[in-house]
Amino acid sequence: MPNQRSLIAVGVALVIYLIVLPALLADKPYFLGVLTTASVLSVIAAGVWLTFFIGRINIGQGAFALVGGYAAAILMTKLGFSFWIAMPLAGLTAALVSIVIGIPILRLRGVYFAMISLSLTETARLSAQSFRSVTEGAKGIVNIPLPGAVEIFGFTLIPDFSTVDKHLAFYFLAAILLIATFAAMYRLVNSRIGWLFKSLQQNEELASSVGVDIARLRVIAYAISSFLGGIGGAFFVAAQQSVYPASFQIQDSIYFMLYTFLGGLGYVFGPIVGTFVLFLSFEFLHGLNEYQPLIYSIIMIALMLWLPNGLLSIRLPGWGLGTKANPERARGA
Amino acid sequence: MLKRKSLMRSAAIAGIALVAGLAVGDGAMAANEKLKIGVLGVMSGPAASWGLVNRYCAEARANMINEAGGFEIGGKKYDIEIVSIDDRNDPKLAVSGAERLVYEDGIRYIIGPNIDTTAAAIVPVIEKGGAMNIPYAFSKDLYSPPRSHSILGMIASYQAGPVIYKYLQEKEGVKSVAFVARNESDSLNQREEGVAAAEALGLDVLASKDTYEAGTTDFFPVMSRLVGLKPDLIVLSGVAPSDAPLMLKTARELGFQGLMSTETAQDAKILSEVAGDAANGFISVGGASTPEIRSEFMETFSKRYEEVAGEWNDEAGTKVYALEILLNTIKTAGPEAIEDVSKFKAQMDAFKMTNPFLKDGRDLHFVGAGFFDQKRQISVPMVVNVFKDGEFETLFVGSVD
Amino acid sequence: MPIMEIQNLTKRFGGLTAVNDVSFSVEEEEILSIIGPNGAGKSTLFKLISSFLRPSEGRVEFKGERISGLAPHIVARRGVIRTFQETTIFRDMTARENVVVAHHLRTEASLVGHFANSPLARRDESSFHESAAEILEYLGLGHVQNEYARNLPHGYLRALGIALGLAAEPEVLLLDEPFTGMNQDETNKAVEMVRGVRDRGITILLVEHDMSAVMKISDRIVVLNFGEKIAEGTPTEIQNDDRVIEAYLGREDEEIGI
Amino acid sequence: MEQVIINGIYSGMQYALIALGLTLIFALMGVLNFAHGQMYVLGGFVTYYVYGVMGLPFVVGLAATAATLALVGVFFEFVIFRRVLKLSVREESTMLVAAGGALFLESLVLIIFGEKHRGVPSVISGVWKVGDAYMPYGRLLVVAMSALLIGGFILFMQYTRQGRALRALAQDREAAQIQGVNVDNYSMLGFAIGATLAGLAGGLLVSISGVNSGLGTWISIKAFIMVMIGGAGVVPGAIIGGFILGMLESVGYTVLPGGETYLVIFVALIAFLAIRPQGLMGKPWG
Repeated sequence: MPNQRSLIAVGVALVIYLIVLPALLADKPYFLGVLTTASVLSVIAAGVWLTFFIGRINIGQGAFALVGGYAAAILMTKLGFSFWIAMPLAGLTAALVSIVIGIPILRLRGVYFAMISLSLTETARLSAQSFRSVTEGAKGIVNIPLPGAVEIFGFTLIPDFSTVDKHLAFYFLAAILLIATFAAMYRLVNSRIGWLFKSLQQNEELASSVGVDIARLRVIAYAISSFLGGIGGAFFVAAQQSVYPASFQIQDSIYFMLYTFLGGLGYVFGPIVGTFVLFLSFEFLHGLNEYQPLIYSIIMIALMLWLPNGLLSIRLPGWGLGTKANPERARGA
Repeated sequence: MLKRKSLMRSAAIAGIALVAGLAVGDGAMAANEKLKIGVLGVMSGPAASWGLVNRYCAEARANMINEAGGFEIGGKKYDIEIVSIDDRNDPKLAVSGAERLVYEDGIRYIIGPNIDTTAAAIVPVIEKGGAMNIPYAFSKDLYSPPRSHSILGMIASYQAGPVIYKYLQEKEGVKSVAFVARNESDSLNQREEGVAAAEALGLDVLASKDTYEAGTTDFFPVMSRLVGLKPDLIVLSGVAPSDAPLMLKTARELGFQGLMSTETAQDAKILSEVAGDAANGFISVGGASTPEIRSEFMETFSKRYEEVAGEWNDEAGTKVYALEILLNTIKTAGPEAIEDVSKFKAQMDAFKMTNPFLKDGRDLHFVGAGFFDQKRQISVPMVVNVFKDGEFETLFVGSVD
Repeated sequence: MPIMEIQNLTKRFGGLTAVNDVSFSVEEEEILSIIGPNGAGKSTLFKLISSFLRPSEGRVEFKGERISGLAPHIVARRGVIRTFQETTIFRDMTARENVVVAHHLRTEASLVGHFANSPLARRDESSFHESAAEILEYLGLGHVQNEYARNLPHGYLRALGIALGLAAEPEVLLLDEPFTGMNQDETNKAVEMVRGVRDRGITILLVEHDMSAVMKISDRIVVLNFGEKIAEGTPTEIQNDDRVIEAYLGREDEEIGI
Repeated sequence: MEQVIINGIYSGMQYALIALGLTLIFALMGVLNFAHGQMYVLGGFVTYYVYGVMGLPFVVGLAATAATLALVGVFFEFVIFRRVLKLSVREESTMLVAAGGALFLESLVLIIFGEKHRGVPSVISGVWKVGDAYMPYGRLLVVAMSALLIGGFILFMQYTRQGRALRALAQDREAAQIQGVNVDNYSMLGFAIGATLAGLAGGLLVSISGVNSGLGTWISIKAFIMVMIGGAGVVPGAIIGGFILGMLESVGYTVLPGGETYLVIFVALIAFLAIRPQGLMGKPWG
C-alpha cells in the first residue's frame, strides 16, 4: 500500500513530467523527442516486465510491436480508421496474435522460452515481407497520416496533430500512455492477479495444485504484454508515418529485455527507470562515435556486476545479504 | 546560428587571416566560422560499412577543405564540421538522431541514412525541421512529390540495372537471367525493379524469387538452385559487399560458367580476399575510383580517405559526391541557403558544376526527373566496372538522364 | 460409499511400467497411506492420483466422477488438493502471502473484478486474510507469518505446505512424504497435525517412506512393490503380512546396510 | 538432388560445430551465452590476421585462435559470470550480462578489425565433381576438420579425467562438488572450451565464408535454433540440431526460393516445441 511519502513523490514526478519538462523543453524538439521515445519504449518494456513477472524471459517483444505497427498502419491507410481507434485495435491485434502463439510456446520455460521468443521477431519480419497483399511486403507502408482531431459535440477533445506543435502533441500522448500503463500495471501487480502472476513465477506446479489455471493466466499475462507492445508499435508508426518489416528488429527485442532487467525485475516501475537510463545515456554518449557501443556495453556489464538486481535495488540497503539466502536457481533444463 | 557578436568576431578574424594567409601561404589555419553538415547512418552492426563510408568520405573531404582554409560561400570562408550519428538501422534512433542534428546542432543538410526504413522514418523530421537530406536508399516515394526534401545520393538499382543488362545483352549475348536477393526490404525492392527491367528488355527471367537470409555463411544451398537453372547471367540484387564474394565463389565452385553482376558498389579488396579468381568478370557499379577515369583530385581524396578510415574502400567511390554537391549548391544559392533550404531547392534545377573526381570533366548536377518527376538525385556517374585480378576495370561510364 | 476410487491404474514410461494395475478405494475422512520401498512407484502413483500425470490405463474417480486426465487445477477445483515436499513453496512470498494466494479456489470475484477492486474482490481479500491467519495459527505458524518463506526452517515449511493445501478447502488432501527427514519429536508433532487436519473433516491420502509414522497415523495402508499393490489393510494387518515383510522390510534392511 | 544433400551435410557440419560450444556452456553453467556468435566472429578475425595477413600456416592461425578464445572464455567466466551467478536472484541476469558481453565483443571487434568483410584465400583450391555434385576441396577440408574437432571433443569428454569432471558438473553441480570436483576451476575450463569451440568454428569457416564484425547475432540465433531442435545442454542434440538445420536450409532454399524458408523453419520450430518442449534429445522437465 502506498504511504504518504511515496504518494507525494509520485505527485512531484507527475508535475515535473507533465508540466515542468514540457514547459522547459517546448522549443527543444530533440529533447522532447528523446523523452517521447523513451516514454513509449517504457510502455513496451512494461509488457516485457510482465512476462518476466510470470517467470518467462521475453526477448520477442519487437514482434508484437511490429504486429501492432502494421495493424495500425493497415487500419489507417487501407481501411481509413482514425488513429485513435487504430491504436487500441493495434494493441488488441497484437494481443490476439500473442494468444495464438502463446498457447503453445508458453508451455516452455527458462532459456527454451527465451530462445523461441528471440526467433519471434524474425518470424514477424519475415511474415511482414511475405504477406504482401496485406503488408505491401518489402515496400513498407508509407505516407501514414498524423493523428487527426477527436471532437465530441463540436468540442475538440484532441486537436489534429498536423495543426499543432507535433512534438508537444506526441510528447503528451506518450506521457499519457506511460502514466496509464504504469498506473494499470501498479494496480494489476498489487491486486490478486498480481499475486497469482507471482505464484506462477515462483512455482507453476504448486500454483496449479491450489487450483490456479496456470495456462490461462500465463496467456493473459502474455496478451497484456503484447497489447502494450502493439500500442507502442502503433505509436511509433504514427510518429514516423511509415512502417517497414525492419521497423522493429531483433535488436529492439533485446533492448526491451535489457531495459526491463536494468530497472530491476522486482519493481513495477523498473522498466521506466531502465528505459530512461539506457536510452538517454545512449543518446548522450553519441559523441563518442564508434566507442559509444563499447563504453555502453562496459557500463552495462559493470551495472550487472554491482547491481545484479537492477537499478532500483539501490534503495534497499542490505539487499545483497538477503539474496545469498537464495542459493537455488531454477535452471531451465 | 549566426549571432552578431560572432559575426563581427569572425569578420575580424577573417581579416587577420587574410593578411596572414597572404604572408604564410596556405599553411595558415584560419578560425573560420563553422558550417555543420550531418551524417546519419548505420555505423555499427552488420551493415556498418554503409554509414561509416559516408562518414569517412565526408570527414576526409572536410579535412581537405578546412586545411585549404575553408569553403567559401558568399565571400566568406567556412570550416566544415561533420557531425555524425549512428542510427544502427533503427528507425527510432534515426528519428532521434535527425532531431538532434536538426534541432540541437542547427544542421540543415544531412547525408544519409542508408536504408528505406530509416530514410522514410525521418521524412517527417526533415520536412518539419526545414532540412535536406541525401539518403542512400532507393524507395521512389522518398524523392517523388509531395516529398521534396530528400535527394538520392547514388545510382539506384532500377537505373543501373537496365543499362547493365542491355550492355550484356548486346555485347555478351546474354539471353537468360536469374536474380537473387537478400531477404530484406531494400534488396527485395531492388530485385523487383531489376526483374521488371530484364523482362522489359526481353530477357528470359529464370529465377525471380530466390533470396537468402542476412548472416548466411554458407551459400551452397542458395546458389545450387540458381546455378542449376543454367542462366547466362546471375544478378545479385542489392547484396551487401560482404555477401557478394561468397556468392561468386560458391557459384564458380558449383561449376557456373556464365556472367554475374550487381547494381550496387562493391569493394575490390574484399572480392579478391574472399573470392579470389572466382570474382573475375564480376560486373558491378562503381564510383570514381578506377584508374581509367579518376582525376588527380580523386587520387588526393582517396589518400585523405585512407588517413581517416585506415584503408580505402571502393564503396567510397560512389559516396564522395554528396558533400561536394551540397556545398557547391549552397555556394551558388548564396549564404542564405545555409539556413534556408528553400533557397537551396530553388537552385537545384539549374545548378551545375564540373565533376572534380573524374578526368573527363563531365558535369555534376541534379537529375532524376525521369524517375521522380523532379530533380532529386545527384548525377553520380554510372561507372560500370568489371573485376579483374584484384582490381576494377571500367567497362563504360553511363549517366542517369 | 468411498470418496475416491482408484481403478486399474497403470503408468508406463517407454518400456518401463512404473505403476501396474493398482486398484483401491479411499473412504471418507480416513487417513490412508501408500507405502513401499524406493522405486516402488509411490510418487508416480501420487502424481497419477493428483492428475499431474496422465495414466496409461485405468482411472481415478472422485465422488463417482472421473478426475484422471483432467488438468491439475481442475482436479483441485473438484476438491482434491495435493501438497509438495518442503522445497516447493512460493519462496519469495511471506508465509501469510503464500496462504492467501492459495485461497484462489475460494475467489468469487472475477479477474476483472480484482483488477477494479470491486466490493466482491475486497470481500474476497479480507476473508482470505482472516482465513489465512486462522490456518497459520492452527498449524503453529502464526508467529512466522510475515517471514519470507525462503528463510523458514524446514519443519515450518512442511507445515506451510499443508497450510497451502488447507487454504484450498480440500475434501481430499494428498500429502507427499510429510514425515521424511524428521526426527522422532518432529514426527510426533507432524502426526498430530495431520490428525488435526483430518478432524476438520478432510480425507487424507499420503505417500510415505517412514514406516513408524505411517503405522501410528494410518487408518489403512496400501503397500506397493515394483509398481504393484501387494497388500492393503489396517496397520496391524500390514505389519503381519508376510509379503510385505518379505518385500518391503527385507529390502529396507538392505538399504540401511548400504 | 545429390547436391542438395551434400549442401545439407556441408552446412550441417559447420552448424554442428557452431552449436557445440553454446550447448557445452549451457550444460555446465545454465548460462545461455549470448556472446557465442561474437566469439565466433572474433575467432574468424584472429585466423584472418594470422593466416591471411601475416601469412603464417592455417594451423598456426587456428592455434592462435584457440588460445585467444580460451583467454576470452576465462575472462568471461572469471570476471563476469562467476560474480553474477553468485549475486543475482534471478537466472535471467546471466542473460543480460551475456548480452552485454556480446555487445562489448562486437564493438571491440568493430574498432580493432574495422567494418569490412574479411576473408582468406582458400586453404586448398579445386573442386571434386562426382556425378552432378560439386565438392570444393576447401569445403571438404573444413568438413573434415570440423568432424575431427567434434570427434576430438567427444573423446575428450568421454575419456579424460577433465572430461569426466565436466560431465559430472553438467549432470549435477552440487553432487560434483561433493565428489571433490573443483567447481570454480572446471566452470572456467568449460567456459574456455566453449569459447574456443566458437572461435575455432569462426577460424575454420573464415577460409570459406569470411567474417565481418556484424555477423555475431545471426550466428547466435542460428545456434539457438539448433540447440532448440536438439535439446539444450545435450552434446549429441547440438550436433543433430546442426545437421537438421543444415538440411532444412538446403532443402528449403531449393523448394521455397521465395524467402519463406526461414519463416517456415520458425513456424515449424514453434509447432515442434509445442509437441516436444525439450527438443529431440533434451531431458524432459516440469
